[in-house]
This record gives sequence, C-alpha cells and structure tokens, in this order.
Amino acid sequence: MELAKSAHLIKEAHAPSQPKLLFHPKSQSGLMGWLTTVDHKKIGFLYGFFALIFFIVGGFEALLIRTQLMVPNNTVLTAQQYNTMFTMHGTTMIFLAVMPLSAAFFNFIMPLQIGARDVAFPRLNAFSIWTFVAGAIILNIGWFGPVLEKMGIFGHNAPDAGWYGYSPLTSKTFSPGHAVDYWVMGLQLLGVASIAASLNFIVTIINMRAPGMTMMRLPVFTWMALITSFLIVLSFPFITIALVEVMMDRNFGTNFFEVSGGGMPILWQHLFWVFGHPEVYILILPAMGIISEILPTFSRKPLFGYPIVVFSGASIGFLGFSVWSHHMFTTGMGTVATAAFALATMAIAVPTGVKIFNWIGTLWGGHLMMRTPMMFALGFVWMFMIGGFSGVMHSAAPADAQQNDSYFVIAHFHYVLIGGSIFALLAGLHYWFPLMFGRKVSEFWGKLSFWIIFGGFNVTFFPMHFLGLNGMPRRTFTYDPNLGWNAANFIATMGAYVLGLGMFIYFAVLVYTFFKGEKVKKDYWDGRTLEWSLEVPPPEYNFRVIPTVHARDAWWYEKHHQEEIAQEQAKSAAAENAHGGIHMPFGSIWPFVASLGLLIGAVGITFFDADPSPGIHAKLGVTLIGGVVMLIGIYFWSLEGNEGYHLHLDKDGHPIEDDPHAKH
Amino acid sequence: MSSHSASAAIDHHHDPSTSTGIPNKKLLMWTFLASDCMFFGALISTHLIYRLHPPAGGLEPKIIFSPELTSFSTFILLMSSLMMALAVTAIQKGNVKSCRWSLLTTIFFGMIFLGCQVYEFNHFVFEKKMTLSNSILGTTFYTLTGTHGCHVAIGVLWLALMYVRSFKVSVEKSWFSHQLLHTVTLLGALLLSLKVTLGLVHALQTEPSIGAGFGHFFAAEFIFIALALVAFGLLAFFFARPRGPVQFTEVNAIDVESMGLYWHFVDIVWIVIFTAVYLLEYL
Amino acid sequence: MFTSLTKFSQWSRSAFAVATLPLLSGCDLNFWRMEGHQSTITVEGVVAREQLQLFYITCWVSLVIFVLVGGVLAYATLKFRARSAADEHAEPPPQGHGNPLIELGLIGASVLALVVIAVPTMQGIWSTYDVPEAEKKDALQITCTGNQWWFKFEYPSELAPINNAGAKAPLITANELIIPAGRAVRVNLRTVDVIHSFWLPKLAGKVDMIPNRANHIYIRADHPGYYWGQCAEYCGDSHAVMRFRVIALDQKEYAEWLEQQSQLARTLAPRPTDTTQAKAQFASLRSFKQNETGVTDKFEINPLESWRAKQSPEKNEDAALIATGRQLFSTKACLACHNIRGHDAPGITGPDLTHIGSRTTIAGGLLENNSEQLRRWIHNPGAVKPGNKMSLAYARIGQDGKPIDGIKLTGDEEVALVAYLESLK
Amino acid sequence: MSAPSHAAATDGHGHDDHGHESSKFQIYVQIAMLLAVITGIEIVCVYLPFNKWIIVTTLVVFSTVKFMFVIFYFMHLRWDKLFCTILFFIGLVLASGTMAALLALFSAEASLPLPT
Ligand code: HEA
Ligand code: HEA
Ligand code: HEC
Ligand code: CUA
Ligand SMILES: [Cu+2]
Repeated sequence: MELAKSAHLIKEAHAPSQPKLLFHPKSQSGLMGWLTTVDHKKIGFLYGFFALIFFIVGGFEALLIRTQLMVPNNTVLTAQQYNTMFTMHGTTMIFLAVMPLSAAFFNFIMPLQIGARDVAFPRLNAFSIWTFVAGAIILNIGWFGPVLEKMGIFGHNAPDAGWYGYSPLTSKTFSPGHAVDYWVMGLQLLGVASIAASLNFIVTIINMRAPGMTMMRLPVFTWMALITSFLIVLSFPFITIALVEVMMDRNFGTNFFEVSGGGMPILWQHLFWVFGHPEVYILILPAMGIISEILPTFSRKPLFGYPIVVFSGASIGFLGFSVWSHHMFTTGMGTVATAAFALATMAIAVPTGVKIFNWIGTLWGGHLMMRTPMMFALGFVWMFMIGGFSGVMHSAAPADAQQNDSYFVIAHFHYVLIGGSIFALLAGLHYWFPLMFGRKVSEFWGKLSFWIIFGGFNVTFFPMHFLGLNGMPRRTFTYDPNLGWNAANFIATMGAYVLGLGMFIYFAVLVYTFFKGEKVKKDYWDGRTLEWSLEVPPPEYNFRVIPTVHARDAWWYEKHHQEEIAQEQAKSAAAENAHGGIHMPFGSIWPFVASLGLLIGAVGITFFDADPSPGIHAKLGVTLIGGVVMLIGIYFWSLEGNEGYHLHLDKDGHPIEDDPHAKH
Repeated sequence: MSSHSASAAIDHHHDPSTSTGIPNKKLLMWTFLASDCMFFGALISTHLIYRLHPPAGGLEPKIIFSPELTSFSTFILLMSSLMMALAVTAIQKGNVKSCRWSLLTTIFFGMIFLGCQVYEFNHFVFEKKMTLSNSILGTTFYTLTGTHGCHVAIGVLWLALMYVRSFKVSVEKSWFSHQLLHTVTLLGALLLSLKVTLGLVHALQTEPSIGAGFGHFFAAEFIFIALALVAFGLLAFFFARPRGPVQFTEVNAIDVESMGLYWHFVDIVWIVIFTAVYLLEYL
Repeated sequence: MFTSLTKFSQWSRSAFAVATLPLLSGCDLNFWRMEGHQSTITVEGVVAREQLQLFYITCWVSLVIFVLVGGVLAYATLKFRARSAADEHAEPPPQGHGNPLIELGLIGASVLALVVIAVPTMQGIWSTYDVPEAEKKDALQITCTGNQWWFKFEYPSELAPINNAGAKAPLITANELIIPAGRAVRVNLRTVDVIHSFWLPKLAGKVDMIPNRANHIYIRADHPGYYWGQCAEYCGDSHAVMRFRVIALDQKEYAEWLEQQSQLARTLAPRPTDTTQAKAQFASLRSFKQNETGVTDKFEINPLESWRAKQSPEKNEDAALIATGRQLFSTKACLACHNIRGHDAPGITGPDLTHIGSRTTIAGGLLENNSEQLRRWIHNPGAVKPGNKMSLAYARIGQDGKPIDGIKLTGDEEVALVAYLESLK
Repeated sequence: MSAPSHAAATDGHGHDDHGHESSKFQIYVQIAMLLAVITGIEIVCVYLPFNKWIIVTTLVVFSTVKFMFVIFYFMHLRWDKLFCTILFFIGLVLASGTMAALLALFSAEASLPLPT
C-alpha cells in the first residue's frame, strides 16, 4: 500500500460548484466544532452530557420532594411549589435524563457494534441533538418565570399539571398563565427530536451493517436500540397529536377537551397512554440491551438463548401497544375493556420473564468477574424483578383500584426506572467508559458508589410499598400525622439522601476519571462485540478497515481466529483504498440553525392566547422569524447535499498531514 | 421484477452500498410513513370518536359538506398521484424533461387541491357558520383536514424545490440566487393563480349573470391576473430556458422517488379521510 | 437479599428511632403492619375485601416466583464467581448458547403462574364493578360531585324542604357521607371541574370522577364505623387536602340522622335589633403554620363517638352571638356561595352549610370541626387550602389587575360567625 | 367490487401489450382510472337504499382497495423489497388496530358521555 508515501490528506468535495455561503466547517474543537459536528461519537457525548446534567436537576427536585415529605405537615415547599416539583421531576427524569442517556449510548456505541463509520444521516443526527436541547430549554423556561416577569416578558411558573397532564387540568380555565404551554411545546420539540433520531437509528441498523453482520448476529444492545427506535417512531405520534390538541384548545379556542363544547377529557388519557405505555418500554429496553452486553462479557460466555432474548424484546415492544388502559383501570371503562387490558398486561410478564431467565442462564457456568459494571447489572436483575412483580400486581385490575395513584405505584415504577433503567445506564457508563475515553474508573470507588446507591435506593423505595398499601396517595404535598405514614416517610427521605450521596460519589468519580483516570489499552474488559476491536478512544473514522463479521460475538471470534482475520482485513483495506479511502461527511451548521429556528418559533407559539391579547404582533413576529430561520436552515441543509471528503491513514491510523489547499 | 432503464449502471431497486439493498433515503421515508400512519391514526380516531358521540345540538355535517367539491378535489389529488408516479419513472429512465413536466403538473394539481380546501374552509366558516371553536365538529374537522392540508402544502413546497433543482446547471456562478428566484416565482405564480381562481368562482357565484360575473371578476382581480401572467411568462421564458448541462440526472431518481412516496402517502390519507369524514356522513 | 434488606431497615430503624423519637412520637414505627385509617389491608367493606384477597393472591404468586428465581440467581452468582485474579484469567468457560427445552418449560411455568392470577382477577372485575343484581332494588343511590377541592353529596331519594314555604329537593350535604351499614350503596360519581377520584380505602378502592362521564362505585360497609377518604387524582393546588369522611350507621341511627338533616337549619333567636351588640368571646387563634393541618388525636380514640357527640346542640349557646353571626353571614356575602336551608342563603358554589355543626370536619375533611379551626378557616381560607374559591372571595383581583376589597372580618365578627356555624346542628 | 376492476381492465386492454418500456406507464394510467372509477362508485353507493352496515362495509372495502392499489403500484411496493412492505405495514396495522380499539372503547356502553 502506498499509504505511507502519499504525503497529504486528500479532501475532495464531490460537488463541482459551491457558493461561498456553503462553507464546510473545519474546526473539530471549540464551540464551532461542537455546533457543527456530525460525528456520531461527539453527538453521543453531547446527549450524555446534557442527560447527566438533567439527571442531577431531576434528582435535586426529587430530594426537595423527599424533604417536604420527611415529616407530616412540613412546610419546606408550598403546595404549588411541590406540584411543580413532581411534575418537573417526572418529566425531566423521563424525557431529559433516561431517554437522552439511552440515545447517547445508541449514538456512541451502536454504530461501532455494527461496524459502521457513522449513522445513516449524520446531519439529521445533529438536528436531533439540537432540537432535544431546544425542547429541554422550553420545558425549563418556567423556572425563570419570576426573572422573566421582572424583565417585562411573560413569566409564570414551571409546569405543574403532573407528568401526564390530565385534561381538563391543563385547560386555560384551570391552568391560566403559560406554565402548561411550556410543558406542551417542550414535549412537542422533544418528540420531534426523538422521532428524527429514531428514524436515523432504524435506517442505520438496517442498512449500515458491516458485511456478514446479519440481523441475527447483531449485538443485543443494537437489537434493543432498533426495537426502542421503532417504539419511539410508532408511539410518539400519539402524544404529538394529543399535545397539538391541547395546544389548539389552549391557544386557539378549540373544544377537544373542553367539556362545555362537548369535549371528552377521557380522550386525552387514551391518547396519552397509547404513547405512555410504550414509552416506559422505551425507557427499559435499552437498559435490557446494556445488561445483555455486560452479563456475557463478565461471565466470559455468550448470551444464553440469544434468539429468544431478541424475540422477547420484540414481543415486549409489540405487546406494549396493547396495554395502555392499565393506567386507566379506575376510570370506569366497563368490565370487558378492563378485563381485556388486564389480561394483555399480564401477558407481558412472559417475555420479560424470558429475559430474566436467560440472564441467569448466561451466568450459569460462567467465570463471573465481579467488576463495577457487573455489580450494577446484577443489581438491575434483582431490582427490576421486584419492580416487575409489583407491575404484575397492578395488572390485577380490582387490586389496582386500591393501588392506583398511591405510593405503591410510585414504588413500582421507581423500582423499574431506577432499579431498572438507571442501574443499567450507570452500569453502561462504567462499562463503556474505557472505550469512550480510554480511561478506567477505579474499582474501589465504583463498587463503593454501587453499594451506597443500592442500599439508599432500597431504603428509599421499599417502604413506599407499605405507604401505598397503607393508603398514602401520591402527588400530595402534605399529610396528617395520624395516618401511620410518619416513620416510613422519614425512612424514605433518609434513604433518598443516602441515594443522593451515592450518586454524588458515582459522578464525582466519573468526572475525576474523565480528567485524571488511569489510561488503558484497547479491549479493557476482554469484550465480545465489535466496539472493543477499536483503539481507545475511537478515532473519528471508527474502523480503519470495515470489518467482515463471521459470528455473533464478532470480536470474540476475531480474537480467536487472528490469522484468518488479518488476511481478510488486508484484502478489504486494499479494496477500500482503491475506492478512494475512508469517506467522511463534512460538518454542517445548518441542522443547528434549523433547530434554533424551531426553538424560536416554538417560543412564539407558546405565548399565544385563545383571544388575541396585547402583544399578539410580537408573538406572531417571533413565530414567523422562527419559521423563517428554520426554513433557511433546511434550505441550505438540502442544498449543500451530503458531500464529504476522503481520509487516508498512515500506519498507526493517524490521518496524514493536512493539505491546506484542499479545502473548499 | 425491476423496470429496465436505458442505462444498466443504475439499478433503482438495489443499492449495493447498503446492507439490504434498499437505499437509505427510501428506507427512511418508509419508516417515516409508518410513523405518519400513527399520526393520522390518532387524528382520525379523535374525529370519529366525536362523530360517534356528538354533543346534543351540535352541527350536522350533512348540511355543511358539499360532496361535489370534495369529489372533485379527491379526483384531482388522485391525478396528481398519477403524475407523481410518472415523474418517478421518467427520471429513472433519465428523462429529465418529461420528469419536469410531470412534476409541474403534480404541483399544479396539488395547488388546485389546496385551493379547493381554502375555498371549502372559507365557505364553511362564513356561509355555514362552522368555526374552529363553535363546535366539536369544527374542531376535529378543521384540525384533521388542516393537518392533511399542511402535509399537502409541505409536499408542494418540496416538489417546487425539486422542480427548480432539476434546472441546476453544472457550471454557473450565480445558481444560488437564480434558484431562489426561480422557487419564489414558481410559488408566486401558483399562489396568484389560486387567488385569481378563487376570485372567479366567487364572482360567478355572487353576480346575477355570467357576463356580470366576468365583468366584476376582471375589474376586481385585474392586478392579480397581470401579475400571474408575468410570473408565468418569467417561468416559461426565462427560468426554463436551457443554459447548459444540468446536474439533475438518473442519480437523483432516489430523491424524486422518496418525495413521491411522501406524496402518494398524502394521497392515501385523503382516500381514508374522504371515506371516513365525508362519505360516511351521508348514510 | 431479603435478609440484607431487613437487616438494613432494622439497622436504620433503630438509628432513626434514637435520633428522632420526638418526631415520630413512637406511634407508627411498625409501619409494615399497615393499620392506618386509610389502610387497604385492614378492610371493613365487601368490595375492599375482595380487592384485598386478590392482592394477596398476586402477592403470594410473586413472592414464590421471586424466591425461586432469586434463589437460582443467588446460587449462580455465588457458585460461579471468579475467586481470584488467576481465576479471572483462566481459560474462558464453555461457550454454550442456550437450551430451548428449559426456556419453553419456564415460559410454560410463567403462563401457569399468570393463570393463577388471571382467573380471580376476572372474577373480581365483574363482582366489584357494580351493586350485585340481587341487591340493586334495595341499594341506596347517592350522587357525589367533586369540586376543587371538596365533595358534595346528594341523596336523590331523600327529599328535604328547602325553605319555609315547604318546597322540597333532594337532601344535600358536603364532605361527610353518611350511609347505612350493611346495605349496598351505589355512589354516582360526577365532577363540576377537573378530574377527581373517590378513594375510600377501607371500604371500596377508588373510581375516578371524570367530566362528561357517568361513573359509579359500589360500597358496602360491614358494620357501623368512621372511615377516611381521599381524592386520589391530582386535581390542582390543593389536591393533597381534598379529603372526605364516610360514616356508616346502623339502620335506626341512620334513619334518625336522615330525619334530623331533613329539617331546616336551626333558628335559635329572633333577629336582634340593629343596636344590640352581642358580647364577643374570643376564640383563640394560635398561629398556624402555612399548610399545617388540624386533625387531632380525638379521632384516634373513638371517631364514631366523636361524631355522635356532634349531633346534638351544645348546652349553653349564646343566642345573641349566634344571631349576630347569622346576620353577618348575609352582610359578608357568605350566602352568595353557601346554602343554609331555611336561612335564605341560596349559594351553590361552596358546600351546603345547613347542618355544618353536626359534621366532624370542615374544609373537605382537612380540619377538625371546632371553634378554633372554624375560625382559622374563615379567617384566611387561602392559608389552609391554597387557591380555593373561598379564598378568592377574600382577596379578589379586579379587571385592572388591582386587588379589590374582598371579605374582611374583624375578630369579633369571626367569633360570631363561628358561633353561628357551630349552632347549625 | 368486481364491476369496477372489470371496467378498468377492459378499458385499458387494447394498449396492454406494448413493449416493456412503456408498460409501467400503462399500468399507472389504468390504475389511476380505476381509482377514479371506484371513487365514483363510492359516491353513488352512499345514496343507495341498502342497509347501513352493508354500505359501510362496502365503503371500507373500496377504500382499502384504493389504498392497496396506491401503495403497491404508485408507491411500487410490488416491485420493491418485501422489507419495505413489512416496514410500512407495522405502522399501518398498529395504527388501524389502535384506532379500532379506541373506537370500540368509546362505543362501549360504560363509556358513553353524560347525556346533556
Ligand atoms: C421502565 C419502566 C417500566 C416498566 C418496565 C414497567 C413494567 C410493567 N408495568 Fe409499569 N409503570 C411504569 C413504568 C414501567 N412499568 C410507570 C412509570 C408507571 C406509572 C406512570 C404514572 O402513573 O405516573 C407504571 C404504572 C403501571 C401500572 C398502572 C398502575 C396504576 O397507576 O394504577 C400498571 C398496571 O398494570 C403497570 C404494570 C406493569 C407491568 C405488568 C409491567 C411488566 O412489564 C413487568 C414484567 C416483569 C416481571 C413480571 C418480572 C420478571 C418476570 C419473571 C421473573 C417471570 C415470571 C413472572 C410471573 C409469571 C409473574 N405499570
Ligand atoms: C427515570 C425516572 C425517575 C428517576 C430516576 C427518579 C428518581 C427519584 N425519584 Fe421519582 N418520579 C418519576 C421518575 C423518576 N424518579 C416519575 C415519572 C414520577 C411521577 C411524577 C408525577 O407524578 O407526575 C416520580 C415521582 C416521585 C415521587 C412522588 C411524588 C409525588 O407523587 O408526590 C417521589 C417521592 O419520593 C420521587 C422520588 C425520587 C427519588 C428520591 C429519586 C432518586 O432516585 C433521585 C436520585 C438522584 C439524585 C439524588 C441525583 C443527585 C446527584 C448528585 C447530587 C450528583 C452531583 C454530582 C456531581 C456534581 C458530579 N419521585
Ligand atoms: C366565593 C365563594 C365563597 C364565599 C363568598 C364564601 N365561601 Fe365558604 N366556602 C367556599 C368554598 C368553595 C368552600 C369549600 C372549600 C374547600 O373545602 O375546598 C367553602 C367552605 C366553607 C366552610 C367549610 C365547609 C365544609 O363543610 O367543609 C365554611 C365553614 C365556610 N366556607 C364559611 C364561609 C363563611 C363564614 C363565609 C363568609 C365570611 C364564606 N364561607 C364565604 C366558597 C365561598
Ligand atoms: Cu380532587 Cu385530587
Ligand atoms: Cu404501563
């Protein structure tokens, strides 16, 4: 190969003519580098960064909730503040913490697992992250209400209608001001971002697999990414429409949920939960994917019953669309409907159980290495099981008539959400940290944080089962001292502080490691899937040569068939070089511009009122400006086309020196 | 079963660079359409649920809807779908000229459909007194058909951009401003002719005789007629004149094709809406 | 797993107990006994009992599976753990891929376990849905309407006079529902504003009150008793303090109660002439903290007896003071919102106060009904229940955004009003 | 249902055996005609004095047929990889299933809105 001899990096555009406007951003670092990046790893990092920030915000809100409930008749928060707190806590944790954290892993890890150099639509990917940020901003504007009010702009609080915002509480009559509008528009943008990202993942997983990577060889994490993406693409439209309807009611005077006009508020519940239930599987399936990667790696043996695990994931996803009314057992649906949804809900326990059994099967006969990720993974299996069982208890509809809207439900979903999703995501962070940043987290501190989190978590949420059965309703800012709830609440609060401490240690250690941690070589855990075949941290082009896949655990196979693979890679490298080298997409600012336009426009619409109020021109103006900015972004985005440049590497995998004249 | 294009180099049903052979853009579009099914599923459900349980004293759609107009616009949309399909086959064979014509017709039909909808909304609001907020029927009807209309409008915009793009020449400095002007003129011409048509219909309906109607029409719409003519003139004799080899070739078939998928989908949604929203009311 | 958990909670329990004895006042440390007033475990109604039995079935099935699966998991974890660094770097174990037979067996077992849950679930759905056919004829119909943030109860079958002319309408009360024990009651659930939920843990679970929908719940109390209820669907600022009470009485007592409620409001004294100023005794108004509720231990000992005690008038009522209170009730515009049958107060926005003196609680089951709490309530209802409609009458906002003078009461006036309200037995 | 397809089939029969090149064009035009004809029949159907359920069923069948023709021919699912069809049908089936379930839920007696 003449790689070493060719003395420059050849960057060639495929477009014959380009106007000056369509510059190709070159900076890889600095603000501009981040704003224009289309690299899936950087975008994944951004998702993770924002998700962790919002996890801390949501956790802070949770601690305030717990502080208020520590003793009866507590007065740390007012009723209104408390309501804001749990609404924002739920919304933040679900949409701004767990979902983007999963998206971070999808972005960073999934392309590496299938042997791809990028996602199918890199700029769409950039659009997703920035639209996500825009949605997060709108959702949280309300906190600055008092400040905004002083500045003469509309103020009002953060949203306070609960995370599932049941109408008619969200109507203008019962929620005047704009708090609910922030919630509506914020979720709307988050939906756009999620759908765009998921479309991208679906196409990537289906179409960008390395040669030989058949669907039944995909790593389970990638499979779960695919199923999750389908769930997002298919369930978010329902909440989008539901939110549009609320927005129309609030801002344009329609009657969707307006009782005086013949509207039926119950319709909102159906539309919301048609989305809402698949949503909880959107939160758990990526977690299950991560667990299905970690357990085999640390047992040093393949996943037990791979096809069945994959299939059960798909059936969980599919069944997830047929159970939504189990959140509405107390709405008086009638006997037949209740029975049908109760049965469908129970049915989900079967494919979920299959996963648990297969995980245990994976451990059986292995060499279990008890590292931090493994601890979290085992914690996941235990805790998720408990949460799943309380889920099955809910599915017995008459019994749920007592549990619904009580702390029993709170206990159920925190066991599946923290014990499930969060544990798995924390496991994933530890697991892939050496890959992502080339540094390893200290085992001692990792395990310590695990035990504190594990203990704190159980102390917080196990008593909540008893609270719920003892009649404590959720979403209550205060309670009487004579109901037998004092001790359990106090213990739960203490547990929450311990949990917070554990989280603090966990993240402090992560931050420390990011800057100062011990450097490691590639394949730190003796991994099984393709991402471990890369140098750490992975170079911008990921794979020096696109690998050819021969088995399910592709990297494990490679490690055990080294000569054969070396020959094959040399061949592929030659072929690829003949095609001009590694194709890389140009960075682009236009996705960011389009998202910015969306943000501006959404802010404009947020402040609309049913009756044209003063300031309507300003609002219309802002909306229009936003629309124009977005159109400009999309227009240039489509004009610049999906061009890129070719990269040539030296022996060590470094891009060969840049030729300044090759710029466009 | 692939259709055989003149050049064997591009196989429009197989893209060797992807794992499945399905081009990325096509896969993206189909997935999006699956998602869009859910969008319209939610909207149509809302509408039908409220039609099944109308509040007492609500409006009666039978006396509001006009089957003639809707049948006409349904027919137009069907025909636009045909033209779209033809545009795709044309570009797959590398026939840019024929593709352009088909695209233009599609745009034109799309605009007629939109015009009918504007007219319909106008009519319902001012003559039949059904507004967005005075009844649950108005609420769900306008939201559902309006969302569909937005889909059509986005489609028209996309088509227009694609049409203009098909003129993008390989070597020229000012192509960007040229393109922008071209797009604006095209959309302007269409909007103007829409305005003129609506004016004509209105005049013919309100004036006692045909002659008076035309008289009134010319007097009232003179400026718009003139502007429309100018715009069409520009389109035909300035923007569409050949200026060298264009970049738009068979390679772009996939772009036209995925746009076509979108357009056809908007058409099938209308097929459902036509039956579920309009026809069923007449039983 | 469980042992470590209980150890943990035992440990934490003792630690906390030492640290916080005064806070907990030692009353509910055994929180897993779940014997509170809103317990779903110690039930006293037909429907709740069925729900509880179903809960126990699900609980036992889950527990058994948890122990089995958890046992295997724990065993595998301990058995196959790498014991040393050398162990970790040994040859990898056999790379087995799965065993379809085991999987099918486990799937079959799970399905079986689910059938055990599903069958009683189906039975429960039908049997708890409505009053059983056989009892339908005899069942008492009541309409309960949710309001932000109180409950209104109507007895469609019990007509009561609404004015001195003798016109009659269904009996209306608020926040305390009196039912006959042992008899089936069908409560029709309605709402005038947002969604609420009628939750009566010890008797019947919950059903939501949803605008534009006709829901109902079936209740049957085993024996006379005093029960705590709570709105269980988030309904705005004061959702947490939207509570109610249900008092089940035996047939005779129930009939007496009905008889008493059907009377017009008590009139104690002739209207005083304008010059007579009643002597105001000052009820204490200790400073309550914001959000603080007011239920006292009185209800712990024998709530039903406390309720009975409320039914007959106090010994030494101050007729003049009460008459002043009655007058204030109209001059201070209370009657715009409240109904007092026979006293010319037509309002329907707030709870019916005709016999408020006979209730054990006020403000939606939040405060005990005594002079101190009554006075606290009418002194500043917004501080007790943030955002409630009555508080809006105290500090109204005019169209120009500036506050208009709402209701203002002096201490004397408050005392008179309290005396009047307490006299309404 | 058979009537319209017959009409269209005979309508376009004369031109059917052209070369492969223009056959797609023919198919497209024929289908467009067919769709137009079905639409016409649908409109007539509504006014026929039959039992309501028969007509509703007929209408549903007709629009499904139109739907299928458009996606399989205009959107050339017929000529594309099966995978595209599956992909789209996931959405289609879920959407129609959810819609049917919602309509059923709201038609159940227990769910009727309060009489006003
Ligand atoms: C990660 C998210 C997640 C997950 C995975 C689940 C999983 C499940 N959930 Fe949960 N759920 C939520 C998040 C989640 N849930 C949230 C957020 C809410 C509240 C929303 C709100 O109101 O705010 C909620 C509420 C909720 C309700 C409504 C309660 C109410 O408000 O009245 C119900 C009712 O049926 C329910 C059921 C279930 C069931 C049956 C499962 C099943 O999937 C669980 C299956 C798992 C197991 C059963 C364990 C392992 C299995 C075996 C070892 C096999 C053998 C077992 C048996 C045969 C039983 N959930
Ligand atoms: C994924 C979702 C998720 C997660 C992770 C959590 C996490 C927690 N949640 Fe909850 N919760 C919900 C989803 C979630 N929650 C939802 C959906 C609701 C319903 C809302 C509604 O009713 O509308 C709810 C409601 C809810 C309630 C009920 C409120 C009510 O009904 O009145 C409570 C009460 O205890 C609670 C508590 C907690 C606690 C203590 C945590 C803890 O686990 C939080 C732990 C995390 C921290 C404490 C972060 C601290 C981190 C640091 C301090 C690190 C700093 C580091 C560096 C600087 C490096 N949550
Ligand atoms: C704007 C209407 C309004 C006015 C005026 C009003 N109230 Fe009220 N009142 C209410 C409402 C609403 C409630 C129920 C509040 C709740 O419990 O959430 C209530 C509750 C009460 C209660 C408790 C009733 C119960 O059974 O729980 C009392 C006592 C009361 N008001 C007395 C008064 C007095 C005395 C005045 C005049 C000084 C007055 N109200 C003026 C609306 C009003
Ligand atoms: Cu009423 Cu909560
Ligand atoms: Cu659910």
